[in-house]
Amino acid sequence: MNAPARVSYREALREAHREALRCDARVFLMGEDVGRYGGSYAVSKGLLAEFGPERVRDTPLSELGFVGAAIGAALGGMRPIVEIMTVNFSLLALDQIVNTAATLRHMSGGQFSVPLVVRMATGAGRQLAAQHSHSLEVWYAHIPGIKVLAPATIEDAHGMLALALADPDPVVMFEHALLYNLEAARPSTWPRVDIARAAIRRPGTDISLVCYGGTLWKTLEAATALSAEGIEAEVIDLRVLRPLDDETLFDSVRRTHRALVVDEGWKTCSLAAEVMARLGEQAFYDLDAPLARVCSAEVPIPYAKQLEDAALPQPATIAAAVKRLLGRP
Amino acid sequence: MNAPARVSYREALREAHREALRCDARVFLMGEDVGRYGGSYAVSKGLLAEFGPERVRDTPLSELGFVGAAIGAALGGMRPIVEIMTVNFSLLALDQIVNTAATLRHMSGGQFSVPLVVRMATGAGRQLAAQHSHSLEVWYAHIPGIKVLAPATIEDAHGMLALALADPDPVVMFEHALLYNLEAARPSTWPRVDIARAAIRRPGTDISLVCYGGTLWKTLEAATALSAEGIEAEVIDLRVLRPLDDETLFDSVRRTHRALVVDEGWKTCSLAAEVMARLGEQAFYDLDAPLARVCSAEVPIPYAKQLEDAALPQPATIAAAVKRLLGRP
Amino acid sequence: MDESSLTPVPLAPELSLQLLRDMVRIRRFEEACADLYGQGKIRGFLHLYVGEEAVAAGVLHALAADDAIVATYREHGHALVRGMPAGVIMAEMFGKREGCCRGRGGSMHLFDAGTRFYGGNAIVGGGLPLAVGLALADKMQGRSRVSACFFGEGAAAEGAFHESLNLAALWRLPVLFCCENNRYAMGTALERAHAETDMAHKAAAYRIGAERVDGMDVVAVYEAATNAAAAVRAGSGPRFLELLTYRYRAHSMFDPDLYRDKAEIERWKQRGPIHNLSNRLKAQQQLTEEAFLALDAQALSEVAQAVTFAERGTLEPVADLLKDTYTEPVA
Amino acid sequence: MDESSLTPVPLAPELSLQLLRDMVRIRRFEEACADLYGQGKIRGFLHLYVGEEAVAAGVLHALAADDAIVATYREHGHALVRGMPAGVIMAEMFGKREGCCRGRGGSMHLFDAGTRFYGGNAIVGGGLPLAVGLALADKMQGRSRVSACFFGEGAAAEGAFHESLNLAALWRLPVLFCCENNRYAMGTALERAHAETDMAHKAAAYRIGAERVDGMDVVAVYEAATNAAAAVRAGSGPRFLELLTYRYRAHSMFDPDLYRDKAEIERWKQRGPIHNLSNRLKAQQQLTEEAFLALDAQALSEVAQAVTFAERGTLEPVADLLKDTYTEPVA
Ligand SMILES: Cc1ncc(C[n+]2csc(CCOP(=O)(O)OP(=O)(O)O)c2C)c(N)n1
Ligand SMILES: Cc1ncc(C[n+]2csc(CCOP(=O)(O)OP(=O)(O)O)c2C)c(N)n1
Ligand SMILES: [Mg+2]
Ligand SMILES: [Mg+2]
Repeated sequence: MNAPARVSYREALREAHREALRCDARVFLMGEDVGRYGGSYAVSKGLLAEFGPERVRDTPLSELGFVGAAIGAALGGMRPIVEIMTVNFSLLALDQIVNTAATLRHMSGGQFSVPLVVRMATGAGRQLAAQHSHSLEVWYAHIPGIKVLAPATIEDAHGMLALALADPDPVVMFEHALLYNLEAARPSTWPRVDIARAAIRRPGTDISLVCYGGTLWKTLEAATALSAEGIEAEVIDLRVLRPLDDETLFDSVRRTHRALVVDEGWKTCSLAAEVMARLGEQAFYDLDAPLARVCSAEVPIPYAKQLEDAALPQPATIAAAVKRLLGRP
Repeated sequence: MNAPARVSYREALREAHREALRCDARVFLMGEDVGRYGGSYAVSKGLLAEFGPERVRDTPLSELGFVGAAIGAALGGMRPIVEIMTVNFSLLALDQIVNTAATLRHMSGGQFSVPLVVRMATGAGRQLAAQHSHSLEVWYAHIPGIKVLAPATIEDAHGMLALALADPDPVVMFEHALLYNLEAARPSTWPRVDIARAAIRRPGTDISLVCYGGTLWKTLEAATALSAEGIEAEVIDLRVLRPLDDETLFDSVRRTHRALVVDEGWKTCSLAAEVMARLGEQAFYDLDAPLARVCSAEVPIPYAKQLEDAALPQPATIAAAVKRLLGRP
Repeated sequence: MDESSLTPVPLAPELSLQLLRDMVRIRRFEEACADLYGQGKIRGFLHLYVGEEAVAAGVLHALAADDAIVATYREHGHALVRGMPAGVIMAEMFGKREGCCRGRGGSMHLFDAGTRFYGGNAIVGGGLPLAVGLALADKMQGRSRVSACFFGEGAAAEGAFHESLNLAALWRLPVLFCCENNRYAMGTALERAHAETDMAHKAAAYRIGAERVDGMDVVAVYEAATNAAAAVRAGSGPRFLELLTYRYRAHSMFDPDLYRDKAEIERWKQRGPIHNLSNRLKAQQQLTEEAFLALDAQALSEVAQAVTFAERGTLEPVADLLKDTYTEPVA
Repeated sequence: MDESSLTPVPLAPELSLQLLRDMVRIRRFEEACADLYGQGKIRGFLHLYVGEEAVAAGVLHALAADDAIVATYREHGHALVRGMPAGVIMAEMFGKREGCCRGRGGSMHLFDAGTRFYGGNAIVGGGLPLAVGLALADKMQGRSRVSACFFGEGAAAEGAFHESLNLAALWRLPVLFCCENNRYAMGTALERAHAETDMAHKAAAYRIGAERVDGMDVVAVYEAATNAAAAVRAGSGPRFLELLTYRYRAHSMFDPDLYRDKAEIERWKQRGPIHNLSNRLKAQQQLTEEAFLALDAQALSEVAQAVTFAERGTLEPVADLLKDTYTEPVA
């Protein structure tokens, strides 16, 4: 076996696509520049050569149209994966996702399911400014009828695609743009991924840090720094943003009695708010301190690096917020 | 003076439009069927005759196009009011609202403001089913760069339009479809509306009930019922959904020590969650009981009456939730 | 109706009668709906198809049983002709669990897996991409089925129209686009919505073969749809039909209908699709007045039975509210 | 370049030189950007206009100072020709507060109130409705100004294109639509994006007068734009120009450019807009090699000064992060 010793998040995703395309003739990938260009983040590089232009299908610039067409194709017995380049552009397709994909099964009294997978890049950090840097996971997590995944690790990136495809209902998968280059040793076999559960990425006793997607690594970095100061933070990666796994969350807080949520979305009406709300309504008596969050500043993400950095959650701001919460100088 | 003794929410809005059109030549109203048809909810009835087809402008079915055009017109010195028939259809225009209207001032380093007012109907309760009954206020409240109003009373409906027009930035105004027929005695003069503050619609001491838009009246009804059982609930109408008025909220909870949020949006990632998050992070030590909320069931709103009723917050469910929270049978 | 319009009907008598019967069924069904709305039995939005019957009848009879249909919120007629039982449709509008969607959809959201009837869509233009995708699935899976998509001339202003026609043409997909041009989108007249009011010309901008058809003449509709469907089925890509028609009633039950001339409505009524066909069949001795009355009585009785069925229906229990938000896992 | 293409330039020598100068300025500016990106001085997405200079130069010289410009993320050239100082543009890309947007926008979001330059838009197709609205404002306020909107052929597949052209034509608004057809949208060739590849034909579907123009010939562009702008200004509604052009470089700095033939790129380079004009001017004795070199040196020095200006710029303080999210209330 001479597979390379290391594997990136991007490659893991690509392998997952390749496996899905090989195993199930109904699966196809469609989106802007997924074929000849190889995907705007190069996820699908090489797949056109292997699977041909029918199954790795370049689309015109028509987000509403091709997402709607994917819904139709799903109704027609296919298993489409649609790639939308960036969550910002998905706004053009929201009508089809929310008003059709998410409602169709219910409206039809259970007659039609929509087995659609929508993948998109999300997040900031590459100085792409206000029209390419949003994190709108929270919007999607608000919508009944769809499920929302946010793979933050290489294993999850690989494993979640197949699970999304196996789901009879629409699944939206968010890939933080900064994760594509994440690299690690290649596992000898890919682990089974359990999307019923949030993952405890670091056990701890003093506080529960809840995060997902692009903020996982920043949060782990903060936790490591805090550990050097004697604070042991538990880091929970939500992984699935809808439905949320309350159990893992509540169980952690029952042990730590404190929680802080890290979320790259803008603060007001963030996913962080939902986590806090659940804790406030269902784990209130376990809490020894106010709830807290570190989110993005409420501003369209600016281009200049110092401003962009300041707008986003950072390990240092996370660590500082934890210390404030624990009353530590 | 022989103005009719009573006035409806719809008429109050219409008068506000008429005043704005009369006082400022830059103001115009544009949207599907605002002219000859008189508006899908009849708000603009009669305005075409008075102001002509240039200023009461029927548009083709092109939500993205005419909202974008309104942004351009605002940049060009006009003061457009755009009516979108229903929040569901606004998904087609979200790209322009979020990626352009909300970002333009910041992206341009402060060179261009977008004085745009977008009005739309929201909410369920008329058996219009899954594609006409959403409440997506929370999505808009998430976006920096815009402001979000939710007039729940006739006075607010009248007063907020002028304030929205006076604002140099984009303002989105949500009108709950069940409120249009709301009627009351006509005030001798229209009061000045203060959108810096949430409104305490009913003072109380035992619990703070936070609501907005269409849930105000249900919440007041619940409060009245509770009062008969000796529970005095304070009812806070948020009125402005972005920016939220924390002061009024925190001040109320400092007195009542309990809060329940009523929100017609779906529960997960609702505006209610944001209110709870703020209380959990900034009023934690004032709270004597878990936070709570009554929201819509997480299901595309169904057509059948008994199902729709069951999906939405109702006075009885609100009252029951309050009693549960207070430990009252 | 002047004599000159009594052109012979070149169809098999059996088929002609079926077209007539279906138009009458729609008419009677829609009239009943209007009544029942007045009685509060049907709620929400209700959009009637009275005047436009020739379109659904003509197109749907030109299609095969395994073709797919995507319609709009004005779709009772399409559902009926397609073969959904009137009772099941009516029960849906009564909000009963015996309805096609167990009361979850209502008038605007009729669905039927059995006849490949994919709605019922209350987002104007929302069905177009869906039809493109259904056709894409057929093409990728090597089936020669047609996906027929109905939409109004108002919908043709939406971006979804543009993107869908381009996709279908670019990928040569088996879609039959059926533009029901009834001259109004709610209160907005065609001329106030489109710089180019000829829909067939619009289709040409995507290199889609298009035809303008008299949508008040069910025979013309049937023939045009038969030809177009055959071409689509043969794999030559999408086709576009502009069906010139008119709605006799208001847009919905909330519409006071003040934006158009009563005389205009009367003019169009002179060209009523049911009269049009029945007079021609009578002229060529394929229909007697008695036969027409019998057929009408049959339609009335079908509708009456549908109402009874709906009345007797039960309500979906509130405990099942959340059902079918997601597909239940197979045990 | 063959002799036959040395057709005389029918413009005033002064103007010809200005067109040439602006094309060279763009070329030199863009080359510097590519370098600076390699050095990490410019970040984010960077889209260069090399090869397409004749379009911006030709169109913008045909416009008046109070006309409005709406461009795309590939808009440095438009900004430069429009009169924004090179230093201010460069400083923006360096993320400096001396930049036109104080570093908030970067390469894709250049704005300038002074020259009515409304972006810089990184949503493909996003600028089209904006231009329609700017024109609507002019029309409603009785001003005879033109709003010129640039967008790629890829953008023409978006619903926004359809809705915008229809609105502009329906309301007879003074919009000049300028489709920069460079044959690719990222890696997607024209033929794989559009069923109808003739953009001028697309415009006809909205009854908008359209013209296909050789976008490598700045004179042709200038003349077509002058005529079109005059018609627009005269109140006859929108006009549409399809400018046939080509980008010599990759779509963005991330693009390995593997989807097109090197020979194709070379073929288009033979038709380079700068050579095209400079050779013709030389042939008719309006330009000497020395004059051209001097003009090029001037452009290089302008760019060098712009870089120095940008380098010396300061950073917006982090404390001002939230500034301009909302308009500050007037005191
Ligand atoms: C996206 C969207 N915008 C607006 C509406 C409201 N609306 C419902 S039907 C209608 C008119 C549609 O006209 P047309 O497409 O011609 O179909 P018709 O009703 O004439 O059959 C409008 C504006 C809607 N349902 N969806
Ligand atoms: C709505 C949207 N979809 C996708 C993208 C990503 N994207 C940026 S530029 C581009 C190609 C656009 O091509 P074209 O319109 O021809 O302009 P060109 O780049 O050739 O000048 C794409 C796909 C985007 N920015 N916005
Ligand atoms: Mg119509
Ligand atoms: Mg291009």
